[in-house]
Amino acid sequence: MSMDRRKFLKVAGLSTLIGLGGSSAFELLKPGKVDAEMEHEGHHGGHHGKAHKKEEDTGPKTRWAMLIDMKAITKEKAEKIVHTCHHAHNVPNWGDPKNEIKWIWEEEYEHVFPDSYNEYDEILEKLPFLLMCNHCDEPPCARVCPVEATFRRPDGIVAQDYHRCIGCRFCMAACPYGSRSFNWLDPRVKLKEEMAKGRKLNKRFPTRMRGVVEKCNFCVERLAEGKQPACVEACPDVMHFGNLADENSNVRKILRARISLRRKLELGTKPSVFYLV
Amino acid sequence: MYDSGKVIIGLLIFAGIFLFPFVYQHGAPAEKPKPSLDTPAIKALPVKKCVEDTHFMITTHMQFLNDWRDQALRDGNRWYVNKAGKKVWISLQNTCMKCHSNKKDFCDKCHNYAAVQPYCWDCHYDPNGSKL
Amino acid sequence: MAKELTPQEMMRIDLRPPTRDWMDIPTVIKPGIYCYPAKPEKVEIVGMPNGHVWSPVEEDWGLPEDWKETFLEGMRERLNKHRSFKIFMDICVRCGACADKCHFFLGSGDPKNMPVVRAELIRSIYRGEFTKAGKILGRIAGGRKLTEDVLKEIWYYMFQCTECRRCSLFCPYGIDTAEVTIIGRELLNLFGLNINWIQEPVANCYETGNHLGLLPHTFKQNIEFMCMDIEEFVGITIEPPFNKKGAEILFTTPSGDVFAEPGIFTLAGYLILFEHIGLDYTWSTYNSEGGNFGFFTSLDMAQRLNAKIYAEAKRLGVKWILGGECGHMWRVVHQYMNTFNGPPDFLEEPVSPITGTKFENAKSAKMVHITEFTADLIKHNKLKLDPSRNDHLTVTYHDSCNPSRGMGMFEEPRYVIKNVCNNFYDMPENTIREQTFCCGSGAGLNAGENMELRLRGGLPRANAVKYVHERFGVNMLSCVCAIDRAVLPASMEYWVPGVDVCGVSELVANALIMEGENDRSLNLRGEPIPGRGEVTEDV
Amino acid sequence: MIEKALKGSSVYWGWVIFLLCIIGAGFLAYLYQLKVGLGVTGMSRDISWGVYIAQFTYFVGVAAGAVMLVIPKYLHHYTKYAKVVVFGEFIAIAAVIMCLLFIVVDIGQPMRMMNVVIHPTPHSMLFYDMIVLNGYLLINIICGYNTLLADKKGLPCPGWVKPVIYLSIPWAISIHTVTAFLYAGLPGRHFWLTAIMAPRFLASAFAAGPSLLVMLLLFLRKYTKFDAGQDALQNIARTICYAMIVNFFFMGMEFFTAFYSNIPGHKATLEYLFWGIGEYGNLVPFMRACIVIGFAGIFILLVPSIRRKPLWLAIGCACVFLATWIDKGVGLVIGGFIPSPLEVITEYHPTFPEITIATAIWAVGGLVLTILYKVAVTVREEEQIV
Amino acid sequence: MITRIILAFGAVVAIVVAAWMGGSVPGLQPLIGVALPYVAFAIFLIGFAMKVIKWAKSPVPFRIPTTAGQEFSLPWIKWSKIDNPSTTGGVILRMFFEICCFRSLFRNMRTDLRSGWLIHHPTKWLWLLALGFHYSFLIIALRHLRLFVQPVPGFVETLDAVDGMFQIGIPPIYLTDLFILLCLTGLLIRRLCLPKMRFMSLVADYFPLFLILGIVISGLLMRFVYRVDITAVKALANGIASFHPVVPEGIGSIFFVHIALVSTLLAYFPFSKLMHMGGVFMSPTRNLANTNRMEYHENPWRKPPKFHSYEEYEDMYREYMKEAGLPLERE
Repeated sequence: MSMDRRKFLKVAGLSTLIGLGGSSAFELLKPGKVDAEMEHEGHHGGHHGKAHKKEEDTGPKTRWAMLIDMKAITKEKAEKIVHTCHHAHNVPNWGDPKNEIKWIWEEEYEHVFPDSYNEYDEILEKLPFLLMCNHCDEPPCARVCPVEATFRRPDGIVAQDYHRCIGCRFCMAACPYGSRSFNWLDPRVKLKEEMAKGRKLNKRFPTRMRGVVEKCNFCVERLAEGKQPACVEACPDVMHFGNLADENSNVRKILRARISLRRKLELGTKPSVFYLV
Repeated sequence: MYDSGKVIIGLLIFAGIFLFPFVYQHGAPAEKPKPSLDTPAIKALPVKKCVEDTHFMITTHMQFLNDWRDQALRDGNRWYVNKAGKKVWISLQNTCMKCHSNKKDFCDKCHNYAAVQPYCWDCHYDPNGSKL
Repeated sequence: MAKELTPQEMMRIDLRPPTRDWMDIPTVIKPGIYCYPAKPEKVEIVGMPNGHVWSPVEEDWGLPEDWKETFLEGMRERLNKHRSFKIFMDICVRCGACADKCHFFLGSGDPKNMPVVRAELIRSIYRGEFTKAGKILGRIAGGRKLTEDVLKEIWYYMFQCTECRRCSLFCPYGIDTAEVTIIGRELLNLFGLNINWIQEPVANCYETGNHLGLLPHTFKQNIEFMCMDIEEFVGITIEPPFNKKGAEILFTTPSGDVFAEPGIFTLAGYLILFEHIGLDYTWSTYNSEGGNFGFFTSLDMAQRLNAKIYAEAKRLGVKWILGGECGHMWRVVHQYMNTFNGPPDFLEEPVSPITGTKFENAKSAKMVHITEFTADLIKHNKLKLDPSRNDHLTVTYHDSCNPSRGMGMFEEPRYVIKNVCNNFYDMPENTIREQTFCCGSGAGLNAGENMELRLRGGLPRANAVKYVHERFGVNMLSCVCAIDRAVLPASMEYWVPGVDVCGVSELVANALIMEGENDRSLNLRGEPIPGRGEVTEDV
Repeated sequence: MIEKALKGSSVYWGWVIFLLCIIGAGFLAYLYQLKVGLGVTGMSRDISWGVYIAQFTYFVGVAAGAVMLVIPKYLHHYTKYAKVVVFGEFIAIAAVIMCLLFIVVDIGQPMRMMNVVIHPTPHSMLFYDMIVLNGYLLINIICGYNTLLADKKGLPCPGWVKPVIYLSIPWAISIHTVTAFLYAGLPGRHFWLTAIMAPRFLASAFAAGPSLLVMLLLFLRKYTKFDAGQDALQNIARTICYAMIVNFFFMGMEFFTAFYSNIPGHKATLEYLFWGIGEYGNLVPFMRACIVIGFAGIFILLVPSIRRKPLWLAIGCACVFLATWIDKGVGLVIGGFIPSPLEVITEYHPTFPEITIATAIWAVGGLVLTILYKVAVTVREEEQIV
Repeated sequence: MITRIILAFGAVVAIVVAAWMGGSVPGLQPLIGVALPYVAFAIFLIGFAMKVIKWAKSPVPFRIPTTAGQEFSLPWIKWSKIDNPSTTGGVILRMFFEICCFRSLFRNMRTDLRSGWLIHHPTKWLWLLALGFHYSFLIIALRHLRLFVQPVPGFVETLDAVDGMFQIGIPPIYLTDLFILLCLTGLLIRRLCLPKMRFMSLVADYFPLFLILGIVISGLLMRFVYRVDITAVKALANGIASFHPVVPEGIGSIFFVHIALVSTLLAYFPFSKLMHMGGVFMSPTRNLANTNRMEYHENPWRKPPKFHSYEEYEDMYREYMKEAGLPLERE
C-alpha cells in the first residue's frame, strides 16, 4: 500500500536533509504523452523508485518554460489571459491592492525591469508586460520556505503546497519578482460574492483558504492531463510553453530565433519566463 | 457532624454528570447514518466498487486522501494503482466527487454523526453543488 | 545511646529506602528510640484498661487473650466514629508527597517513618481485615492480618510520630497522619500499651491538675518563688492571685512553665505583664495544667482532662479564659475544647479589659492566646517597651506545630517579637510558619530514654536554626510552646551549641518598662545584660 | 520558587491585572484575526510583514542583550554582575517568549505551526531561527532558574549548569545572527542584502537589551530592596554606550555604500526612510527622531558625570532603547519592503486589531518579566535582609 | 517489589489478551461491547455512591482543618482567607484551589541531606504531571461524549476542535492525548525509578497506571493504526447511552480491548484508591472552616466526660491548700 511508500519517502527525505533544494523523485508526464506514461506506470505498479534513478543518470529531462511574445501581445489579449488564468484557478478578484491575489497580471516595463530600465526604449515602455511566477531554476522562495511548502519540482515548476503552507510569508519577502500573493482574507468570501454576480467557478479546481500563499503554478493540473496551460490555450500566439531542456522543443526553437529578456538575471535566479522582444 | 445534605447534593451532582449522556439521549438512539450511494455515476457503474474495498475506505479514507494529496501535489504523480491493479486518477474533486456527487448525503452524513470537521472542505468543494 | 553518637555520626543518614517489600522488613525495637511502658498504677488511676508491667524488648507483652478482637472491634468503632479515619484509610494514592516531610524520617532514614508508610501500617490492617479484596487477595491487595508482630510494629511507630501534621499540609487530599496516629494510639491503649511518659502526666493531670503532679501548695510556692526572683531582678513586687473567685480572667498555662528552666522565665514574663497592666485574673491550682496529655492516649481522655478548664472557669465565675504559651494545649483548646466540653455559655465573649478589643475569633470558645492578647496590647501602645534590652540576643522564632497547623497563629508572635527585639531573623521559609518542623519530641515523646529518637527528630528544626545561627549569629530560639522549651535546649546543645531557648513572653517582660522598676541590668534569668548597669563580676 | 509571584502588594496585583486585561483584549483581537484572516492587519501584498515581524526582530535583539552580562560574569569572573546576571537572563526569557508569540500571531495558519518540526527544512533560515530561539529560551530558563535557586539555597550552582551558561554565549550571538540572516540572504531586497546586517543587529542588540535592564534595575532600586549596585549599573551603561556607537557607525557604513556607489536600488530605502520619496514619507519623522534620540542617548551615557545620576542614566537608557526600537522595530522591516521589487511604493498603516494584538504581546512579555522579576527580587531581598 | 509491578502489569496484559481474543469472536462481542460496559458503569455509579455514603455515615466529630496560613485574628493582622478560611466562601475557594489547581501538591518540595545541611528544593514535577494527567483525562472523557450522544453538544465540538487544533497527522492528534501519554509515563517512571516511591508502591498503585496507560495506548492505536469504523463505534456507544444497544459489524478487536480496559477501570474505581476523586471533597482537614473558637461544632457521639471534679480535688488536698492559704469551698 502506498502508505509504506510514504514512509520510505520520509526516511529518504530525512537522510538527504543536508542537500539543499527539494529534489523530488518524480517526473512529470509530458503533454500529449499521457497514455504512454500510463503504460510505463503500470509496469511499476504505482511505485516510482525507478523514475528517480533514471533522472540521476541523465540529468533533468524537463524544464518547463514560458515564452511571452511581446510583439504579439495586445492590451486585449493580456486582459484575456489574466481573466482566463484567474478563472481557471478560481482566483478571487478583490479589487483592492492590499488584499489582491495575482497569478498573472499586467505591469509596465519600468516596474518589470527596474534595475535595467532603459528610459529611451520607448517601444517597450508602451507594452503590457505580463508578470507571473518565473519558476526560477534557483528559486529563493523555495530556499527560504521553512516547511517545503514551496519547492522546485524536477520539471522546473516551482510548486506551492497549500496544505502545508503555514503562511509565514517568508517566500513573499524572498521573491525578487513580487510574484507571490497571500490570502489575507478568505478567498471564498469574495468568490461567493462574485458568484452571486454571475461568476462561474472552475469546478475541476479547488479554491484556497485564508492564510496561505499562492501563485502561478504553470497549470500543473492541466499538464498532468496532457493539456497546455490555460494562458497558452487562451492566446497561443502570445504564450508559448515548452520544455527548455529539450533542444528540439518549440520554445528552444523560438528562443534560437528571437531576442528574449528575462527579469533580474543578475540575481542568479534563472527565471523560466522569457519575454520575446 | 454529618453534613448529609451536602453529601447528598454532591452525590446528585456526581450522578447528574455521569448520567448526562443517558439523560441527554433519553432512550432515543440516533440513527446510524447510511451514506447514500444513490448517485447517477454510481448507478451507472457495472460493479459498484470504490477505489479500494469498503471497509478500508470507511476506516482509512482520511489517511488515504492525505496520501493522494501528497502524491498529486508534491510528487506530481496523478495515477493510483489499486490493489486490484486498476489505475485511478488521483483527485478528490475530480475522481471521488465524480461518483460521490452527493457530498451532503455521503461525506457529511458520517462526518456530522461522528462530529468530525475535516479541513478538506476549506479548499475543496462539491463540484456538483451550487454553493462553495 | 544518643550521647554516644556525635552529631556527625548521627547525620549519617541514608534517605534511600531498602529495596525489599516493607511488609518483609522485620521491625527491631531499638533502645534510644522507644519510651518505657506505662506503669500499671498510672493506667489504673484514670480507669484505663489493662495496666500491666511489660517491656517492649521482651517477647511477651502481656497482652490479654482477646487483644486482637479488641483491636479490630476498636478499629471498627473508630471507623464509624471518624470520617477522617475512614476516608484516610481509603483514598491515599501513595503519591509520595509526604514522604520526605516528616522530621523523624529525615532524621532517621527509617523508611517506615515516611508518613505514608506509617499510615500504611494501619491501612494494611484495614485492608486485610475489613475489605473483601484484602481478605481474599491478601498482600496483593496490600492487606495483611493483625499478628503480634504487626501489633508491635504499630506500637513502635505510633510512638514515633509527634502528630505535628506537617505531612497533612502537603497531602493533596489532606490526609493527616496525626489522625491515624491518634487513633492508632487509642487502639493500643485498649490493652494498656502506652508509654509512661504520657501515662504518668495523664494520671497527674487527672488528680493534681498538672502533669508534674505538683500539689496545690507546691504549685503556689513555685510561682511565689518566681515572684521573689522578679523582685530581685526587676524590683517589682508581685502577689499573684490563686483560685480567686470573681476574677475577670482565668489564666491557664502548661505546668512546665511553673517548674523548669527556661519555662519559668516565661512564667515570669506572664507575671510581670499581668502586673504591669493590672489585669484582674487568677491562677488555679485545680486547673494548673493547660497541656493535655490525654490527647496522646485517647480523645476520650483528652476530653476528661480538658473538662477541668471550663469547670474551673465556671466555679470561679470568671468572664473568660486566657491561655499561656503551649503547643498541643492550643491544638486541643482551639480545635477540640469547644466540642469536647462547650459551648461555655456561662462565660462572656472575650474582651481585652485594657484595650477593649473584642477577640472575635474566640467568641464561642472564650479562650484567648496570650500572644494574641499581648500583640493587641502592643498594637494599642499599652506597653512601654525598650527593645534594646534584648540587643544582646539575636532571635529567631520557632513556629510550634500545633498553633501553626492546628490554628494558624503566625503573625502575632512575630509582631510581638519584632516589637520587643531589635534583632530578629526568620529561619528559611520551608521550615517556618505552616511548613514548620517539629521540635522532635512532641506528643508525649520527650522522655529521656528515647533521646536518640528525639535528637533525630529534632534534626530538621535544629538544622534550620543552625543556618540562621551561622549566617546571622542567632543565639536565641524563641517559641510559644512549653514542650519546645523543655526539649529544644537539649536539641540545641547537641546540634547547635550556642543557641538558647525562651518563650516569647520572656522577651516581652525583658523589654517592658515598668513603673518602679530597678535599673534592669539583669534579665529575668538573673543574668547581667551586656552593656547595662555596673559591670558585675562573673559568679 | 514560582509561588513567590503569587504573593504581592496590591500595586503588584493591580499591575498584573492591568496586563491581563490588555492580554485579554489582545486575545479577543487575535481570535478575530484568526477568524477573518490577516487581512484585518495593515499588511498588504507589497508590505507582507508588519508590526509583528518588526517587533519580533527587535525583541530577538533584546533577548540577545543578556549575553553582555553573562560574558563578563562567567568568562571574566566580574563579580559585580553576580547578582544582576539573572535579571538579564529573565529579560531574555520574556523577550524570547514575545518573539515566539509574534511569530505565532503573524503566521496565516497557526494550527499548522508544528509543520516546522514535522517537515524540518534545513535550507530555510526560519528553521534555524525556530531552533535557536527555542533553544535560547530553554537555556535561559535552565540557567536563570538554577542560578537563582542556588542563590536562594545558599549553595553553589550545580556543576552541569556551567556548560549550559557557557553555551548561552555563542547561542545568544546565534539568535541574532540567524535572525539577521532571515533578511540578509534575500536577493532583490537591497536594503537588507548587506553583509553587516548581522553585526549591526548584534550591536543594536547589545545596546537595546542592557538598556532595558538598566532601566528595570533602576526601578527595582527605587521601589524594592534590591540594589544592583552602582558599579554594575555604570558598567552596563558603558557597554550600552559603546554598542550604540558601533550601531550608529554601522548605520553610517550603510549610508556610505549606498550613496557613494550611487546605485539607485541601494539608495532607495534609505531615501524613503530619511527623506521620503515623493509624497511618501510616513517613516521620516520616526527615523530622524531615531538619530536624534540615539545620539542624545550616546551623549548621556558617554559623559561620566551625567551618567552617574540615576535619573539621567535612566533617560539615557530610555533614549537608546527607543532609538534602537525605532531603528529595528519600525524602520528596518517595514523599510525593507519599500520600494517593492517592482519599485512601487506602498505605505503601511498598522490597524487597530494589529496594534491591540502587538500590545497584548508586549503585555505578555511584561507579565512574564513581572513574574520572573518578582521571584528574583523576592529571593534577592530574602538574601540581603533576612 | 518487582513482583508488585509484574502482577499489575500482568493483570492489564491479561485483560488486553482476553478482550482481544473475545473481541474476535462474534458471539462474545455483545458481551464485551455492551454487557460489560453496562455492568461496569453500574458498578461504578452505585459503588461510588455507596462508598461515599459509607464515608458519610461516619460523622466528622471534630473540626480539624489543617491551617496553612494566618488565622482570622485581630483586625489589623493580615488574614490568609483561603489557606486558613473562616468563612464558607473561603472554604469553597480553598477546595476550588485544592481540586482544580492541586494547591497542596504545588507546595511540594524535595528535601535532601547534603554535607550536613537539609536542603529543601522546590519541585513541581509531581504537581505538573498530576495536573497534566487529570486535566487531559477530563478533557478526553468529555470529548468522548461525541460518541455517546447525538446531536453532539456545542461545547464538546469546541473542545474537540481546540484539542485537535494542531494539524499533526491524519486524523489530527489531540494535544491531550500527547499530554496524558507524557504525564502517565512521567508518573510511572517516577514510581518505578525513585527508591522511595518504589518502596511505598503497592500493586494497587501500579495497576491503575498500567490500566490507564493501556486505555490511552489502545485508543491511540484505534485512531491511528488499527483503524476502526467510527460510525460503528458511535452506533454502539450511542446505543448504550440510549438503552438500545447494538453491536454493529466491522468493529475491530482493538475496540474491544479499549472498551474492556475502560470497563475494568470503571468497575475497579469504587474499590480502589481512585476514590480519592470523591474523597478529596470530604477530607475534614480541607473542607472545614477554621472557626473552632468562633462557632460551636457538635460531636454527635459526645459523652459527658467523667473527670476529677473540684470537690474531689479539694477533698484530696484540703489540708495542703489550707496551709498554703488557698481559698476553699468547704472548710
